[in-house]
Amino acid sequence: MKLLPAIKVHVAAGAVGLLFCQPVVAQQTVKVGSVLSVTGPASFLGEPEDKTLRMYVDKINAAGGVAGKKIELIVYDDGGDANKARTFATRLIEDDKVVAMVGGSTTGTTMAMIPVFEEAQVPFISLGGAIEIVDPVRKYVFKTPHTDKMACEKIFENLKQRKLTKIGMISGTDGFGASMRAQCTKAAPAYGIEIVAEETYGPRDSDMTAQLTKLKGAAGIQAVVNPGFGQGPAIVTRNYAQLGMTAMPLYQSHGVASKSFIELAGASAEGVRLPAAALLVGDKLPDGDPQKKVVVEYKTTYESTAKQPVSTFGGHAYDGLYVLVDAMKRANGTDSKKIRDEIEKTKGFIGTGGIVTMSTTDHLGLDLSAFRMLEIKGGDWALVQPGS
Amino acid sequence: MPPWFGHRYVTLALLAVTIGLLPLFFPSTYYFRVASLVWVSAFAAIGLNILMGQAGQVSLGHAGFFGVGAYAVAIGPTHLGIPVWAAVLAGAVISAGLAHLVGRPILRLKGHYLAIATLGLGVLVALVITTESRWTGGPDGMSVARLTLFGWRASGSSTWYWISGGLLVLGAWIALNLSETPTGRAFRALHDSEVAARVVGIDVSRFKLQAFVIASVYASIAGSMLALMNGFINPDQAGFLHSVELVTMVVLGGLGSVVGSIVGAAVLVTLPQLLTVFQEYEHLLLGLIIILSMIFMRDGIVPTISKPLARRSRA
Amino acid sequence: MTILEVTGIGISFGGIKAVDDVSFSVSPGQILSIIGPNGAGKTTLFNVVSGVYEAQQGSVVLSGEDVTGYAPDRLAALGLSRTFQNLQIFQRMTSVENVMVGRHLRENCNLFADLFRLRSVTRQNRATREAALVLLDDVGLRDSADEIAGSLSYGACKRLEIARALAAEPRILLLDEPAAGCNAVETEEIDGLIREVAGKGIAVVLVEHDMKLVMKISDRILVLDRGKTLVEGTPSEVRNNPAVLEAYLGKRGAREAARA
Amino acid sequence: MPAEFGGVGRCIEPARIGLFGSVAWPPLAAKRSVEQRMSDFFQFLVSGLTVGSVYALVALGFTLIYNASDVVNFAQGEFVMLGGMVTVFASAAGVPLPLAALIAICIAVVVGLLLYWLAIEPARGASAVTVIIITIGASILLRGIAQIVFDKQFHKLPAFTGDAPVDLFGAAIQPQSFWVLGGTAVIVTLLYAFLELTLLGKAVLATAANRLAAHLVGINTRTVMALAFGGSAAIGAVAGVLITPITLTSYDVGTLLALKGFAAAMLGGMGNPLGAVAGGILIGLLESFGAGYISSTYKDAFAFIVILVVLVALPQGLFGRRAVERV
Repeated sequence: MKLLPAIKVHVAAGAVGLLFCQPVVAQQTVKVGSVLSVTGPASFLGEPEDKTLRMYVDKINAAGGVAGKKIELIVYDDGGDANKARTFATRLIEDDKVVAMVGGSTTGTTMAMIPVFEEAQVPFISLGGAIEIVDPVRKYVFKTPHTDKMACEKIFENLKQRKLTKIGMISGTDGFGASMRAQCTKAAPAYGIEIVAEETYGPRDSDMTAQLTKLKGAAGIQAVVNPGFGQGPAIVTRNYAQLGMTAMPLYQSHGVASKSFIELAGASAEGVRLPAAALLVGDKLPDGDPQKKVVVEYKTTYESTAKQPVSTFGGHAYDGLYVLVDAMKRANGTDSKKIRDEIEKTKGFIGTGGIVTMSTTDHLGLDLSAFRMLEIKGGDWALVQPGS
Repeated sequence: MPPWFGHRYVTLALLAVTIGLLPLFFPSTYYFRVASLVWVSAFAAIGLNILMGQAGQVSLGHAGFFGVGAYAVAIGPTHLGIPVWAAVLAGAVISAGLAHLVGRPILRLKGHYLAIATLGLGVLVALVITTESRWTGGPDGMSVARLTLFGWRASGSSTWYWISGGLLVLGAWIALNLSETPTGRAFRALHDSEVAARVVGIDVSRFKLQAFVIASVYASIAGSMLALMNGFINPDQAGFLHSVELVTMVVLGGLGSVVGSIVGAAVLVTLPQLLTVFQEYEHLLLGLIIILSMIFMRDGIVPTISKPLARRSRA
Repeated sequence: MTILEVTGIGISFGGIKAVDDVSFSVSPGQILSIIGPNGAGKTTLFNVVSGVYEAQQGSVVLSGEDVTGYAPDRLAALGLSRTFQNLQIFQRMTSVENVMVGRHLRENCNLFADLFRLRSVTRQNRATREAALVLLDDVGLRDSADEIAGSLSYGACKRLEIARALAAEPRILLLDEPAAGCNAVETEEIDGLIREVAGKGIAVVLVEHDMKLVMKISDRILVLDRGKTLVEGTPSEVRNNPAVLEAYLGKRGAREAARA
Repeated sequence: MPAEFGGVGRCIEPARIGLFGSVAWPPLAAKRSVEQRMSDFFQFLVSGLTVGSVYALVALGFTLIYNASDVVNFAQGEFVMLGGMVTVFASAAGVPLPLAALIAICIAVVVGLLLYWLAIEPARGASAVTVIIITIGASILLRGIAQIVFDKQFHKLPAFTGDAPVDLFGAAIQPQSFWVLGGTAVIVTLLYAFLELTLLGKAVLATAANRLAAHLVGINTRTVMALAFGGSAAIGAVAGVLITPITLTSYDVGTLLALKGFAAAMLGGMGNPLGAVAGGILIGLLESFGAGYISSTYKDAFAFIVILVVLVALPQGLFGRRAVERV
């Protein structure tokens, strides 16, 4: 019997050595965790988020950290697999003992991780898109990206202004596409929009001419909306032009809000509209715009450090990190519960995604004004003047 | 007493002891989580190994049954209000039914043709799960009600460690039982020579079907367990890549070896946890490890290691 | 009374008639040998009779029941058992397990009993194993009972197949070159074994190249050539048939036959 | 096919997505003129042929390797990825497109040979499933390397001859589609000529028919296998170069292509090059006509349902050799 504890300690040490190649934790650090889809089908989300978090945590630490402590950032890559994400979430809570988490690239991984953080009572600022993350409100779960519901509303608002009521919808069958499709179908009636025809495409499909041909033939369609992210929308846009449908306005979603979409879709992207954060048009914002300073600063930092065009996805990570850091400052400590309360009190925070004011009933804190309706002109983003 | 009698219970005892003592070495409940994942995957792998290792029939669509089980416990309580334990059974029954229905025609196929047919089956199941979002929550998945038995609510990593661990012992016991019985011998016989098996009176298609159904039930139950453990499920678990992962577990651990399936599962579940510290080199290393271990342990980890031991014991 | 009646069997592959209008019959306890040069269609005939191939013409009648086109396992259930010319043993199983599989039809095989390895199953296992060991003893493989069959010598595998075939307690036994690859002693043993089997009232159909053996133990002999029946008769008739002697046994074979 | 839809009542009700609600019924094509339906048909046809050609090329790669070595190479899709990605990055580095493509093909061939020498050859004699797992490991490895050497973004290539769509019976066709179709035709013809007319080709066929016999008559089967891996790597890479201007590419496009290519090869009958091509085209057409006339949501289902049905009817695939078991 006296033997057992000895073995235990011994082997446990071995196990630790084996499983933990993490650096020895210095005193006076506060651990912030993150689980991102740095690889896999959603890597175009996870990669910029990963880069952003790392570069800004370094910045913050260089400036002396938060509340007198340096931030130790722990990032795990779930490869887009919800089950893996769930395990890494447990690892962050149980092993790394993080005080808070900024991450969850997709709605799928986020939903899988929520129970872990709710049970552990650790604040979790998600970077996932769907509204179901914060509706119903969960005590410890927040998010920074605009919801797909808002995207639909922003698009419909613009359609209404253009007196277009009958639309066709072509959505990806991935999480993002399916979720936004559902939201749009729900929101449409309120704006007097009628979805005349619907098509879908798989996340990896390489040719959507068949679906678009059907939409082309559908009776009385005045515009087409494409909820989707990844390379799908780029191909849709190319095929759209190929089939000579450009007379009908094409609306993309905030899921393609990065320069690479314009590059991929090329000339076909001309005239495509989409709702997106101010970040994409930072330099075009009027100087009076409160967001201008923040977004220009982030854009330059990101593009100079990461050597790739800025995307709103990385911006969400930036917002999440700073919402958390501000909350930590106000909480002036590293107690998860206190931090959570302070995050909920976030007021007038100016991020790349908009001006965030959270409440007990709103764990997102953005309204439609956070979205700008953009149009692609001459291979670049342009603000659409309201009412046009 | 016949010689094999001993082996079976020695193996089981070792397994039980391992499961029982392992927690002593866990620094945190995170290890319970990882271990539970191993047990659940191992459970599915053991079932698949009955089909692949004993009966010699490949299935590249087994995650489909895994998904059926998982979504049974997700949909049953949520949409139909049936108790969770009943949903687990329902999932198993549905999987068995599906396997029986589809197995009859496709198990006539041989080798790669069977592989693609089962693969197709898996893809179809995954596609339905992804698409019928009104029931399944679509690609983002849906949350799963907690398992409650007589008012007791199963939650927390350690609880699930014991549930999945106990289940694994049961699954291993049945698999070990099988191999030395008329049914098990029939499986192994048709694996070695179908024509000879038929000539000694074995109804080959019937036994292939039995193996397929057994394996599907194992997968289904494993799926249910994972869904309940996570309190959440999404279509990835029913997808092609998960099917490939299961097959890899079986082959890596060793075809026909129950212990092998457990080892294979342990390797494939823990590797990503270990390799994650290597950042973007993770996948490179994973691929490399799989290739090398299959080249140098072509019969699988456990058979390759145990063979010399066995020889020594015989001498 | 005959137990196996084969009439007008014909099958062809890619236009070539492998077996063409062949008929024969055997009665319990009788030993019928089928001989002929390589490619005469002996094995193909076996494959048709045992249901491995489906006959294109003709019929197979087993103790009064027309079993033409039956699957091998159904034929086995009706008491027909066989061995293979090029081995079909269960490589990864032990010798004794091979023979135990042979008892498949004699065991009751209930999936659920097996899954939980009920007492009845263990008891039956023990019984089957004993029976199998006896058969292994008969073919002289008792010592290698627990060796992996894949590691046995060719001759041993041949005898293992016979043991497996006998394990099913057949009423007709088809042996495809049982003595191939066996030394004189082993051949003697097989000779004795076959007589013993026939003595139990089992009908034996034998394909064999060892003329000495054939002439010694056969009640009747069927000579095939290019898929067609050439002669059928008692050993002495066949032995004294010059055509057969010259053409199909060759001079050496003839001498052997004469001496036998 | 569209004719049946004619005369069906008008359709304004929104299409629902789902197993039973998945079809916009009555179909959207209902009120369309014959001309429109013809043009739709050609649109679907060309789209199906284009995508199908790529599946066909991947399936051809599977077949070539399978014939020479009995190996089912699940890393086949990665060759396509290499073809696309290397071309993208080479041309981004200022290399003219044709040269970039050539470099890509050469690199793919080298990778193919390395795959054979370092991973397949050492495992000679291992069971088929063991080797399959090795190739799966190889595809994970190649993807892992690609995401480091290249990046995880999507990339495009300029179409060889402009983007201005060509009008074919009212259908708007990307010029690149003709490149894909033509390229596939050329590759198939070249492969056929190689196998039938050259001594080396005959050696490949002989090895496919019976490796031992081929070895005994003095064919160096190892060379043949290496040739097969190099060859199918080249075919895959060409496919990648041809299709990238249409479909875009990224480090992980391989997985799905391998899946579809494998399905195509099996549908056509494993080991039969023409079967592989037929299977690939067929799956491409099934997907596009399925999406066009029935339901885009379940279009991937049609391909696999057809595969299941075909295999149940013809266990050796459409053009597979029927083998009599010799016992």
